[in-house]
Amino acid sequence: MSTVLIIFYVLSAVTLSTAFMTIFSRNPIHSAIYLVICFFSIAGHYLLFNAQFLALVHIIVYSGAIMILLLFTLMLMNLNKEDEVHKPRLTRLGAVFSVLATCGILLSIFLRSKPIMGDYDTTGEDYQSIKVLGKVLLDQDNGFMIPFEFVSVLLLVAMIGAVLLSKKENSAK
Amino acid sequence: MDTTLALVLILAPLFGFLLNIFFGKQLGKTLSGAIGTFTVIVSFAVTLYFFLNITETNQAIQVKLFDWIAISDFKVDFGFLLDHLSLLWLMFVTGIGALIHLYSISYMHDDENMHKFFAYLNLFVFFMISLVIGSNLLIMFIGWEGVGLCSYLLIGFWYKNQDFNDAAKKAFIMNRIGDLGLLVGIFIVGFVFKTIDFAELKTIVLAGTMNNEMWITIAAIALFIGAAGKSAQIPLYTWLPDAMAGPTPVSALIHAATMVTAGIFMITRLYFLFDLAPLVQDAIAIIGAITSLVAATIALVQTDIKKVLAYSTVSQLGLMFLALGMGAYEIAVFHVITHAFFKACLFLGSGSVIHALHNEQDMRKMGGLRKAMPITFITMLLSSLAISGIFPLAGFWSKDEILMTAFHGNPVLWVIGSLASIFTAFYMFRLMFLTFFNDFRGTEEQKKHLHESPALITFPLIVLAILATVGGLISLPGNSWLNHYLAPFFPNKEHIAHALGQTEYILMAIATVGALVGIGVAYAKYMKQNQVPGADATFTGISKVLYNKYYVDEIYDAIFVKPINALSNFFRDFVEVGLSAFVFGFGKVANELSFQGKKLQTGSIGFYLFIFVIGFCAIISYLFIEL
Amino acid sequence: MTTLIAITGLGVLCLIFEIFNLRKGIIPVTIIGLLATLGLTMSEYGTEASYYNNMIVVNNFSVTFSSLFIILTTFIVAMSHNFYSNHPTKISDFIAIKIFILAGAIAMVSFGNLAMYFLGLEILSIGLYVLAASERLSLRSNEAGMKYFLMGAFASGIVLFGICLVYGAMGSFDVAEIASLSRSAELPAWFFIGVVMIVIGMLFKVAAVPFHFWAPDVYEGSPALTTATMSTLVKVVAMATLFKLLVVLNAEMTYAFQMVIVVLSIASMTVGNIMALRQNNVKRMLAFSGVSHAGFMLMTLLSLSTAAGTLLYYTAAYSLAGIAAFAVILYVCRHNENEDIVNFHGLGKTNPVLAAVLTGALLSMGGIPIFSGFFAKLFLFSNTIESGYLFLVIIAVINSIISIGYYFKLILAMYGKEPNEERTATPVLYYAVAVIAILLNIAIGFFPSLIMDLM
Amino acid sequence: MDNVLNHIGIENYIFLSVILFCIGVFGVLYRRNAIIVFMSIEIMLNAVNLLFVAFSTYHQDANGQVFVFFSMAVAAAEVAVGLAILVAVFRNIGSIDVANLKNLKG
Amino acid sequence: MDISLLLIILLVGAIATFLAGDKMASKVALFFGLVSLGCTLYLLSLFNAGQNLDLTMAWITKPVISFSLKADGLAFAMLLLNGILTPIIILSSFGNEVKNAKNFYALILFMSFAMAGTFLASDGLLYYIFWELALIPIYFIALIWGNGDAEERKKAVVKFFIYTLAGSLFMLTAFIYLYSKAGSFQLEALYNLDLSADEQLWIFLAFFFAYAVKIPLIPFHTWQANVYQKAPTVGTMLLSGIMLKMGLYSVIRWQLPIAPMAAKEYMNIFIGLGIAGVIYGSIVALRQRDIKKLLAYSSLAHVGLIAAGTYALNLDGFRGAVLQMMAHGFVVVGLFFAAEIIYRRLDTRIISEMGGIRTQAPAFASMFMILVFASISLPSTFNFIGEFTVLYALFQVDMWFAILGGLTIILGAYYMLKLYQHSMLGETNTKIFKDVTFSEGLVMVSIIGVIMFFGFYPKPLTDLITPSLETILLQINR
Repeated sequence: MSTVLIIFYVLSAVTLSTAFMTIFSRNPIHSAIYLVICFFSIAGHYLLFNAQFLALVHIIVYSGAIMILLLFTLMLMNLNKEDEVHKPRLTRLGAVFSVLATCGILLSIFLRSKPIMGDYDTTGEDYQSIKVLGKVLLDQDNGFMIPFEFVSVLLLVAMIGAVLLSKKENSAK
Repeated sequence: MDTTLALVLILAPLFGFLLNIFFGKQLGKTLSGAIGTFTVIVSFAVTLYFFLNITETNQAIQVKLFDWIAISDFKVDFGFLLDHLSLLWLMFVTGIGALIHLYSISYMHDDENMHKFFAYLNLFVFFMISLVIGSNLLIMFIGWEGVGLCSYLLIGFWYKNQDFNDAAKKAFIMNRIGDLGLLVGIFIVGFVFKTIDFAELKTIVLAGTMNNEMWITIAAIALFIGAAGKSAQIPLYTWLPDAMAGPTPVSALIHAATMVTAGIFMITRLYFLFDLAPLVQDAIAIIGAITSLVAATIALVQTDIKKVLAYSTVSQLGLMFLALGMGAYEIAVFHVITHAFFKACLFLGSGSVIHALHNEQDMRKMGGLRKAMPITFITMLLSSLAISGIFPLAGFWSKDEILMTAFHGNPVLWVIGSLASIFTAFYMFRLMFLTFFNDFRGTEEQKKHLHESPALITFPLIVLAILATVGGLISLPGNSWLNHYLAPFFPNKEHIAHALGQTEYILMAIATVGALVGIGVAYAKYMKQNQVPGADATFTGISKVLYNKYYVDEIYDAIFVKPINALSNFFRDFVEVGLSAFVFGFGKVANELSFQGKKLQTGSIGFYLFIFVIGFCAIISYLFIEL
Repeated sequence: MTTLIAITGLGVLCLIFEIFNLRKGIIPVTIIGLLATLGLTMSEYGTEASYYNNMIVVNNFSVTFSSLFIILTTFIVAMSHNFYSNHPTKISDFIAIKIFILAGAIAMVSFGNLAMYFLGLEILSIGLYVLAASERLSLRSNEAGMKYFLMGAFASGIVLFGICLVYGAMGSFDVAEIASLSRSAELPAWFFIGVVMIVIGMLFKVAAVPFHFWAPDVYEGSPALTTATMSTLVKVVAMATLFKLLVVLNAEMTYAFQMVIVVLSIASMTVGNIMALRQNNVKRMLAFSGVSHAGFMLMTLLSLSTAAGTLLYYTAAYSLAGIAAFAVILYVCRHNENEDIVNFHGLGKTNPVLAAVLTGALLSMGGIPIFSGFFAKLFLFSNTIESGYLFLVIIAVINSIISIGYYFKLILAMYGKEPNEERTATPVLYYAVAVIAILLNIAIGFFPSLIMDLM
Repeated sequence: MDNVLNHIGIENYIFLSVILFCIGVFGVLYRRNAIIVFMSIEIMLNAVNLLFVAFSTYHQDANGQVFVFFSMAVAAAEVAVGLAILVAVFRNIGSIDVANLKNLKG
Repeated sequence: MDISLLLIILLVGAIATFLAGDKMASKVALFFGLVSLGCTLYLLSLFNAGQNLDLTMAWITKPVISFSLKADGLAFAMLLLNGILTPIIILSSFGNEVKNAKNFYALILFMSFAMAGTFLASDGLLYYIFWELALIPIYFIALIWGNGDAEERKKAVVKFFIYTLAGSLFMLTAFIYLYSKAGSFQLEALYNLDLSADEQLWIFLAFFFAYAVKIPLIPFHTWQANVYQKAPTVGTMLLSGIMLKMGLYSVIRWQLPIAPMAAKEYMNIFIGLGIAGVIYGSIVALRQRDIKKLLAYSSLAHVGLIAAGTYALNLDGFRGAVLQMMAHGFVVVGLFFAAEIIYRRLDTRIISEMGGIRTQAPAFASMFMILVFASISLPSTFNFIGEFTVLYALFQVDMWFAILGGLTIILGAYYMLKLYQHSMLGETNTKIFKDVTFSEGLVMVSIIGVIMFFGFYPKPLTDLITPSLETILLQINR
């Protein structure tokens, strides 16, 4: 039981429990906080993989941007606990069973597809430091330059959309 | 030369028909009547020419115009065959036809569409001629159905009265049933012998190479059904009495002299087929005998003058079929000719009586016309004597020949035939006494107008009466001109001359005595005791059954007409509705499914995602879980 | 490659026009730009090239489908002039989003790398979430937007999971490498699960049966022009991408997988047709008709090697008919809120030309001859029979009979009923788009080899 | 330095991410509050990102991680647009309960 | 110079009438009808002179579909029927005013174009396209210009359309299946394609379902009575006069030669079905109250007999069927036109409300009588030739078929005379019934003329169709 394995188990336990608590907590604020903890645990996993840059970006983007946005919207609509009403019992049961079924099926498939044991080849030189990532991300003829540019289009569309949906109909022609 | 003449022969009446139909109104009554009669006289003249020609040359003339229908097995061409039989038939068809045309000029004078009447009469003569001189079975079939059409038009001539129309429709449909039989007969003949041309057919059958026993019998049965339909024999005779709804000249021409003889003409024309089917011949004989007896019994109690004559025609036709059944074709033809003479005369006579009494047909309202209408009385008396078979007159010779052959063939039939003849004598003289003797039972107003019919009516009566008396000479038992004339037509039959042996004389005596007995009883009943049949309701027992024609019409109605109508109603209301509902059913099922389906689309996002996940599970598990 | 750049540039240009307050010129410039790009794409026909580390692969498949998408977008942009006439300030945003959706679509059709595919898919989806919810004040549009967003996000999650598994099994996103490795013996099971997950994500986008529940509600809720985009452009893009994925990833079509496709196709056809029978909202009816056409198009997946041309023809016929139909629907329902069949009563008398166009479009969708719909179904059926699925064709035939039922319900309403209100003058653009679209449809009908020989 | 997976093994990561993914799916189905549903979608996407990184180290190359960047960008864009729609819905209906978005049906 | 000239004329005619505006539409339509008739006769003369008028043009390459037309004797007979009837039908509609006439007449010409195309097409798929095209105009004619209450009419017309289309779609599947076997839709290719017995059976049944709905044969006829009653008279004439013959023509041209073994094996069943149709149609026609429904069921009976003739698979059967098709086409158009004349004057279609027309309009009554007697195939009318040949063909198969088939002349006489009696004879009707106008008379006289002429001299027709029927028969017995 190497120390790495122990860290893995601790981190995954934290992740799973916080994820579960986000769903089950009554108060949306509590679930938001649980979610933040979950994100941190996932960042921990990245660190375990020695992907430092990725972990940091993950924390900035998710806990920094997305959670703030969610919390902001929560505050905007000042939701609180008591108006939280549950779905009728039947659908909740249905949801539980269906999800358990999917999870069971996927796990059994992966269990049965005996993965290649044996040791994992190590390339030696680091492949995930910022320098290498930068090169892979932005290299024109053997990297992901075009998707990178394309993401800009995606974000542009998201911005226009968000503005379009929330801008008041001003009378100025 | 012969083709043009033959064309003139057949097209003259057609030309008369077209002229009358299109320009009848402008031509005026007498002129259209004259044209009508003239065209028939032209045909008669041409027939006479051909008749005289054939008596010398003994050479049948075959004319081919063009080929008509293309059938794989046999060739059907449009042509005419003028041989002994057809010319003989033409003689009395056009002859009596001309007389009746003459008669109807004055008879129909006060009818406003008289031109139409003559048009249809001419059309009838045209189709009758084509029936008689057709060179193959199909041309005969044209004539066959054509005369059926004309009888429909003429029976329903006064079309305002619906039951006349019903009678016409009934006649046409009954004929059509017969025509189906004839059609099937034609198919069999064409199929077996690969030709339907009479001349070729005769040579092939007599050569006996292609004869197939079973098929010939079925053909004979089918052809007989056709003949029975047209000549009103037992199963299909009820239309003839109803056909009296038409004007009297129509009844005289069509339902006494010409059309009803078509059946006998056809059987005689195809005698070689029937000779090969002895079973069918016996059946014909039996049916003929029964028909004559049944019709005679019904005629005993009828009160309508034309109905009596109609049933007498059916009875006489029965006798002719009896003769055909016995294989004595010449005798049947002889009786056809004599019957044509005296029956036409009787019908025309009754017509002139009806004309005089302003369309009164019920004998109970007549009587004592002897003095008022002497010529009609004498001519009808002569014809009645002829039909009863009294010695010098035509009826005696032809009927006795039939009874003689019946006696030699099958004595039972002879008994039935004689009985029918006795009844004939009785009802004919019952008719005579009721109409012409004792005192007048009509209304005063009719009494005042009682007068003898004009010359145009009496002249044909006189001619026919003379023919009825003299007619018997053409085939005396000893030397029969008729048999001699027809001999070339029956090549394979040796010419049997009736030996006037001892039995023949006895038979003649018995027949004459029977006739006298019939007349005597009638004399006693209607002359001496001056009995008059009561109103319809007063009939009881057997006479009620007879008066209602053994309820045959009602039986037919119950067996055929009612079930078909019921079936039609059933089809229309249930099967049609059911079938379309079934087809619509598919549409409804789809609609219903769609209606239920709409409930599935609940609109809640949770449900959609739930189905999404279920679908996802199903696909993944199907693909990757090997149980 | 140039088309993608040109389209993105055009989108940005659109926004710039907004800045300089030249709103009048936006639509004409965009249409000209699109037509120019169309010319550009057509010129690339016949060449086989891959750009930028195999990110964009240009071949006949991508060129023909891209040009089809450009044509469809030009029609949609042309129609948006009248549609958005009542809120002019936002015209540039709408046009820009539509252009970027087109860019996403082109990326999805000509991807060489799964990254490009995923990004294209996301741009398309997010653009549509926005368009679906674009009428802020109408409750129906909000609901439609929300539903589409939730289902869409969920489906993107599954697609992402699929791509991750494919990457896990293959070690690279490049499609060429995946194709070469995919048939090797010892490949982990994840690859095929990944492919199936991607296919399921795309089935959602195409609205095949188990995943079609969103389509009717979103089609009915969102504004008519967005429904037009969704039912013509997006469905066609999704189908083309699904086809390309299965071809490119070279996944081995096991018997079980073909059975799944057959079952899904039958289910989609039948449910789509049956449900459409009783709809009286025209958009909802067309949604279900779209579901049934998705069922038909799934049949092309059974003969991947030969059915590319048939798919192109079918998608062209279906989308052009859809555009023509929506042009008329936009015109008829521009004032009143709901798009019930009642509004179409007596259109045959009040506006015979548009009525004829809509009849033509419906007949084409129904598969009646001289309209290209008939040939589309014909080629589809002959392909399917050649690949041995005769019973599937018989079921498809029964379904096209049912489909006639509801297409004719609308035609009956137009010609059979009396008009309930007189019609004002028809805006020229709707008129032009409808007529051009139906003429194109009939032209393809008369000369099918124009399209069929392209592939 | 050796590959960290030698100790942990790729299957564990697969199981972890599958379970996390299923929790996300469960969240989407189970809760009616739109915000919570958004959060569960985020969980699903994170599960996939985790697996990406795991596979990236498994294959010892950076492609996986680059893809995670794109995935994060997509998630951000999605949340932005999602919340914009949510705000619009909230303004109209006054509640963000997913269940009462029900009047488009039939 | 090839057969497509006729199609072009009809299409140009349809477009010209559409553009000619409401007033002139009927005259332009009549003009083009007559031109197309002239062109048919001219092409016929060329054909008789031995010139080959076939046309083959490549159209679609991917599945090999070629625009190929073949004109042989059989096709020319049908073109003659189409050519003569179209102007007659157009002329017959001059009496009643038609709203937006240009569409109406354009649709008529377009339908005539599509039907001519069906008769000529020798490429399976082109044939199928023309087959469907002919369906659309009649749908609109019946829908927009029909009579009776709109809801009822709509239901009947939609049912007719979907029913016919359902049948023809199965035919399409059969064609595609054949294509996958033969590699082309060409008639010759499909002819000499040797299929296994049960393959032939399936194809035969697929074709049968399409043609049984179109002809119509017994269980598939429910659409006929309603559509005939609801459609305008012109529509009914087009439907009964020419469209039924598309089904029958296709049985001879397509169904039998492609699947001869199945045809031979189940011959008795199909002949039985045809004859059942004859008897069923006649009996139902007996108690019909509406004159157009009565005529619909009577044409169901006649057509049943024709179908029995075709399925008898011998030369007489084919020849009789084709002759009877033409004869029935003329007679039924005449009878429906007579019903229209009565409707124009007495404004009713219920037979019991008519009566006594003969006294007021003797000319019309006699013309109607000739048509009535022609429809029950009185000898020396065109129908008799056809019926005699068909019954003889049935006789060659089995005597009882001929006898049962023969029942039609009895039952036919019964209901037709019943119709004639209740509508024409009896007491005069209260309403005035003025006699036939010139254009109406012209139509009736021309129909009667054709019936009488071919009744006496059918030789030119039989010579025209016999060679092509023999080749088809050779094909069947290969």
